[in-house]
Amino acid sequence: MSTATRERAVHQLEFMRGDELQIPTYKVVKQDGTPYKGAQVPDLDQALALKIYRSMARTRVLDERMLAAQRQGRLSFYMQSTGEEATTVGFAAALEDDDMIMAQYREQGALVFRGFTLDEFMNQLFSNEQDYGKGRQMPIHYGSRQLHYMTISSPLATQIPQATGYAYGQKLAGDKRCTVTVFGEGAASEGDFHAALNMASVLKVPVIFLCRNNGYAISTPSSEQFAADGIAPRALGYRMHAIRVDGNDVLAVYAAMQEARRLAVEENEPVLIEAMSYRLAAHSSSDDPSGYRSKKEEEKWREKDPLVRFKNWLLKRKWWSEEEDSALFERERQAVLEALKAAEHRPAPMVDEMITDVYDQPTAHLTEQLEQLKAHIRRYPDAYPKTSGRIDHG
Amino acid sequence: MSTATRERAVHQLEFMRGDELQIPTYKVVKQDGTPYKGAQVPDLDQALALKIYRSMARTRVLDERMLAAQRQGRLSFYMQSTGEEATTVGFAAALEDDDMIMAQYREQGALVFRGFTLDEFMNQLFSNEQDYGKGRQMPIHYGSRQLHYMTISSPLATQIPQATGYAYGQKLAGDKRCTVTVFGEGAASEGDFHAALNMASVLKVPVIFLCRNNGYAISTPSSEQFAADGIAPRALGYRMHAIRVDGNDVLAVYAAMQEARRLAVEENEPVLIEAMSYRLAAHSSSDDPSGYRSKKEEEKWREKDPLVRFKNWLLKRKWWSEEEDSALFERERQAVLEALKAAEHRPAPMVDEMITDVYDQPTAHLTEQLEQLKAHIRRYPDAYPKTSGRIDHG
Amino acid sequence: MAKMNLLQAVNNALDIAMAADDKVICFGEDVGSFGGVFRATSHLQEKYGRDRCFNTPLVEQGIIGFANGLAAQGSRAVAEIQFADYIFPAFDQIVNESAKFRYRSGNLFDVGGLTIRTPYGGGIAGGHYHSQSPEAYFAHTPGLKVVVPRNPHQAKGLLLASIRDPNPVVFFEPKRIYRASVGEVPEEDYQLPLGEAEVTREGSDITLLAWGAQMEIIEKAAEMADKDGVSCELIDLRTILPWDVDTVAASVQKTGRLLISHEAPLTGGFAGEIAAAIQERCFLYLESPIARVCGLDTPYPLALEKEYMADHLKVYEAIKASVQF
Amino acid sequence: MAKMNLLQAVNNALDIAMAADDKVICFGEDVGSFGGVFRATSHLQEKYGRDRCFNTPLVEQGIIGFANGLAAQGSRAVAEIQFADYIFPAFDQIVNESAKFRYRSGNLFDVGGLTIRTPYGGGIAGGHYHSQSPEAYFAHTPGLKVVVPRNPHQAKGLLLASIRDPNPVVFFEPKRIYRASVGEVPEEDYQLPLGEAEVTREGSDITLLAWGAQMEIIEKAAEMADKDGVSCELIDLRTILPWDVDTVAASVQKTGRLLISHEAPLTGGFAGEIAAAIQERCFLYLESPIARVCGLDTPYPLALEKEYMADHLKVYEAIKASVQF
Ligand SMILES: Cc1ncc(C[n+]2csc(CCOP(=O)(O)OP(=O)(O)O)c2C)c(N)n1
Ligand SMILES: Cc1ncc(C[n+]2csc(CCOP(=O)(O)OP(=O)(O)O)c2C)c(N)n1
Ligand SMILES: [Mg+2]
Ligand SMILES: [Mg+2]
Repeated sequence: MSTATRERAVHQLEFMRGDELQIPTYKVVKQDGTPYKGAQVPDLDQALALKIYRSMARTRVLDERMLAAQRQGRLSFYMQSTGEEATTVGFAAALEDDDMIMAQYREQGALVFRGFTLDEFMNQLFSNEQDYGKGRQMPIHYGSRQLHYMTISSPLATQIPQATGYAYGQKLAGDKRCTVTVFGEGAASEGDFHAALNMASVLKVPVIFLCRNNGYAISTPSSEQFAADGIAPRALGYRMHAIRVDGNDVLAVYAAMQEARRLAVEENEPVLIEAMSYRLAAHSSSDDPSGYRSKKEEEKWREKDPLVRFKNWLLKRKWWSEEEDSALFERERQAVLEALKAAEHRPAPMVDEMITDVYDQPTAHLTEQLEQLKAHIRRYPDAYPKTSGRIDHG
Repeated sequence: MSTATRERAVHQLEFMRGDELQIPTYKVVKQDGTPYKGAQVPDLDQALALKIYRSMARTRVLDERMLAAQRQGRLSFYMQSTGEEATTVGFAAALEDDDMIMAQYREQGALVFRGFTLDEFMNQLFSNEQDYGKGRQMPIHYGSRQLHYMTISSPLATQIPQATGYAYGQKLAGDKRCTVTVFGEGAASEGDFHAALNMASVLKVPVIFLCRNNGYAISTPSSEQFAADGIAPRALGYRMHAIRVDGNDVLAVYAAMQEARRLAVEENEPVLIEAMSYRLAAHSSSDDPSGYRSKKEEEKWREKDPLVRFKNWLLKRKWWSEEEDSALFERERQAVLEALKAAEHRPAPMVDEMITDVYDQPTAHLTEQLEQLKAHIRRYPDAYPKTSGRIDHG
Repeated sequence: MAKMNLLQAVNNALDIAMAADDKVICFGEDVGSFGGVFRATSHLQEKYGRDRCFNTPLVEQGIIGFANGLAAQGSRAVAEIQFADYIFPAFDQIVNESAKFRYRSGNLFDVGGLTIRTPYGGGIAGGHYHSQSPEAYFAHTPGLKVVVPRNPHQAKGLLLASIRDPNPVVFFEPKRIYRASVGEVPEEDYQLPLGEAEVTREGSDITLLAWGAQMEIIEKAAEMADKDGVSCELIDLRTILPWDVDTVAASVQKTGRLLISHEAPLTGGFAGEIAAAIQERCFLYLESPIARVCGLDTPYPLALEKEYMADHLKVYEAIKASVQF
Repeated sequence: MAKMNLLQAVNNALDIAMAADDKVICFGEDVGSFGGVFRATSHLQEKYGRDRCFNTPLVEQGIIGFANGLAAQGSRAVAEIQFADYIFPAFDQIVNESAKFRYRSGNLFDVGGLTIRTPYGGGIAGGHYHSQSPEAYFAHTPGLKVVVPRNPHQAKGLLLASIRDPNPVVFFEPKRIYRASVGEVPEEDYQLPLGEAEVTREGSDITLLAWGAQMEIIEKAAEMADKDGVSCELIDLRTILPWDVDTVAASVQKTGRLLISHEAPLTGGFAGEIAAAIQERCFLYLESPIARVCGLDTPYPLALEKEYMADHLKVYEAIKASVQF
């Protein structure tokens, strides 16, 4: 039999609550870019360090510009990741290119790092005919088969048990690859989280659970999300390796993910990483945080800007200069604007795409629905301007 | 803002897995009935002690007889709780009579303790017209409003978040009452478990989560259910009070539940209790455990019989004698058989009960369906012998 | 009377329900101090305290599990699911638990105090996961009531009735017209009956049946048809389960034709149930096949949403096809 | 050919699928060394190892979440849900994820390798929670295929086809006849087509349509009707989604009458969809209303199960009513 207990008996009634359990936060460099005393600094060369920084910068610029575009009405919706770029770029930098990423929605930094082009971003954001997702999901639901980045889906936490399954397949295939799934501290309340972590630890699966604890789920502060000291202590309930890192310290995130990856791939040990950060922007372009938190609180975190922190480190190492920095940001802004302009006028997908991919092949029934729809559009071309112009050719 | 962390920084990469975390098992008396050295023995008088023991005995007898009746084809289905009576009776004994119990299905001991009569058991088991549940659910799905025992439902774990909600209502009403929900270590894998515990700890609800860790979920050993040291460590992930008890030691269960109740009712602190035991019988009358575990393993646990253990304690205290014991078991056997005989010939519920309680009042549509059904039964009375005889009168 | 939009009417109904009965408790993701992402629960926490209006953790199955327990205890649990698209993690708690709670216990226990509010429907550039109309999934579940209001006046009266109804109710709010639908709403406490459809316009040639935001669509189509001399009778079903077959059948016996329109995909949608029941009741009265104008049988798309939707033009064409059959 | 019961046919199909393709992986509650509570996965762990056939923790949403990920990775994930009544915790993973995976990604990713096997249906004294027939809940979900076999031969061929079909399939197994239904089954590997109904008996007066265990019931009723001189055409729908409207319509155009029978409650059941679609296609051919003989609109009862079920006598009476209309 198998009750897991290595039994130790006591005869006094004593409840425990884990208060003695203190999970510390791993940090490498201070905001001014100097390493903490005695800190274990990960080993990364200048090329990689700059690739990381440039990815963080591009993510920042992309977020700023696209929110502005949304405000101008050029875009229906957008979600910024401002403040969390160290987490989203840092974790991706520690992976092999073909490790699978199954993210939530605020992880554009990882995609940037992997080389998703600005055009690719824009095509998705504008739901045009070049969007890989064929204009079917809201902006920010990116995906790339080539970059091993699973297409984002809105229902929260569903990707977490999927990551366990995906990684199980990788293990069976002997790929020596892992799956990383990213989610918010809010999403970690879903039942799927529990299912995923428990299954991963029982089945010994090379999966890494990266929780972005950014303090809020829309308006709900984490104090109303859970009573414990964050998400990391939950791992112990599954006997899973866990670590908490400073999510604004890209070097800490990178180092933790590197070691987590080793545990996952070499030892089939799933790992939970909790990255502590802050959602500096609104939840999305539909949200206004002034209704639920103070400017002061935001300011406190703005001072912990992860880009500044990493730049300071780079500057100290003389791997980067303020001049290069200004030039980089200027270049990125230009590049984003150009890509935006090009994408926003590309036409929408053809009406025929309405029924593809429901199944591997359109069923007879769907083909019939499409034909009826086309006939209808031909009858009222003005009512369906996106498709009527290209319905009989193209 | 509110990331729950009382931040402590470290600068060396270190993963934790909770291996250092050892949750001991609280035990009061040994199998021979003598208390462990220095053990904290709960304070209970002879009357209560005997009520507990008699309830355990009745539960044992009921289980034995009803399985036999099932084997004789008198009953469609049965589930024994053999081996776990100390847990199911012990927890109930520590509660107020009007604390709410929301159990899984193997907790008949608690019902016996609260005074559910043998007739009441039998009426449910035989789905007759006196079954409170009107013959709608399978045998063992008991419920009693009077005894504050929520009607059992088969889908596992659904009652766990319901208990959180029920207890929230009690707290708001100022009842000074709590809700106890009981579930297996298998059911604790469900998403509803996670939802329930997290919500309870955030909302500060007077609910007690009692997990019966009996080693198996049907054929699945707990080693394939979770990788951790049982269920108790999960509580720490919610910052919830937890204790592990020897589920075969009724005094340990009683003492733990008493203190848990105090925490819940007086401090609005939810508590998780993990009771370690063993499912000595098959999962249900439909199951045969020889396909997945050894007789030897069963034997080892048979020696830890909770009834014997508690009887030994009672004997040592001179509160009980072997003669009284034999007489008790003999009386219980008779009583069970009499109740069984009386119940099995009671008629099934009237056909009219088919449509009551779908809503508070039958809808016109349901009334129409019932009338059609009655007309049909009148046409083919022989095909529906349970109801045809009483369809036009009674 | 006061001018309110649909959201304000919902908020007003909740306010009145909470003021009138201490046992009414509202909760869900972001419904606390923030007042919900659509602000349907604005100011309720302020007025009634954190105990009676609060944020839950982000877990729909927990929200409804909790709500079931709270209702079983005797409270009137009003749970919000942020979008109807996110109700599915709670499907087990709704379909296996809420719906069967009373029946399985022989009326010892019930969750009649439960109301689940959730914004549904498309037309807001929401794509797959902010556009679904899942009423049919619930309408196959005896024990539940399923209600959809079409405007502010209806929303207030039906929501108050739902909260007080002694049965669990899933209350779908048409989010596309949350702000767009504005109308006169009595300020006092009132209820509109559950289980009763309403004939919103009389006509003689064809019956058009819909619910929620889709009512606007069939009204527009009816106006177009009117210009062709086709007289449409309009019915708002209002309660999807248990539904008012008598009102619909009486209308179809008069007009001889029926068109049903809903946002959800055609196949397996609730229009199928209605068509099946009405062809049985009105077989000899029907002059043309019962028509269904619904969403396509695909997930809800984004860029081609306009093409996907059962709009007034599609309804209008189907009216013509029906009367010309 | 070999004589097999339906369970053995399922087991045999899984065995063949696993032998033929390393990527086929079977898992679920108790499916490992024990071989499942019905023993449908007997000996598979022995033969193919613990990696390819294993117990999961007790969490349906996790099982299907895991299965979705495994299928996305390229494996053929064959997940068992112990009873169809317990599929609802996985409803979100199935309806929001499996069904929409390919569409939402523009075919970058898909879970076509997913098959969910689950025993469904009543008549086994199972009460509410071991008797449900939830196919209609899934049939309202574009992107899924829903399959139900009626006997061992069908079970093997349809299950092999489902496992290999490049789309997610929910495969409902009629547990009432798991052992009772015995027949000749080819020993070799074969597949039966998805999406095609089968006319199992030709007739001229009325078409009877069902699926799964209900086929037996309508056959029995057809025999009774035969003695009255009523010639019934029988159709096994086999695939509920996407369903074969052409075969059904052709039959109804011939017979002029249609009766549909399923175990699930009437309201919102899939018979409604079929009736709606067929009255549209066959309006001018129908000589009587399309009849539905289904479960009552209540949760599934225990003691009065016999009264509840859509049995052969109820079907027979409905046949008479239809031909005498
Ligand atoms: C199942 C589900 N429920 C609700 C939502 C609506 N929703 C979208 S994002 C969000 C908050 C998520 O917070 P968190 O997981 O902490 O991520 P963050 O936004 O902070 O990055 C909510 C409630 C959803 N998308 N899916
Ligand atoms: C949601 C759900 N899934 C599956 C089942 C089938 N089932 C009934 S009991 C059981 C095992 C439960 O094990 P555990 O929780 O450990 O309780 P025990 O039987 O050991 O008392 C299973 C899988 C169910 N009833 N409900
Ligand atoms: Mg967050
Ligand atoms: Mg167990």
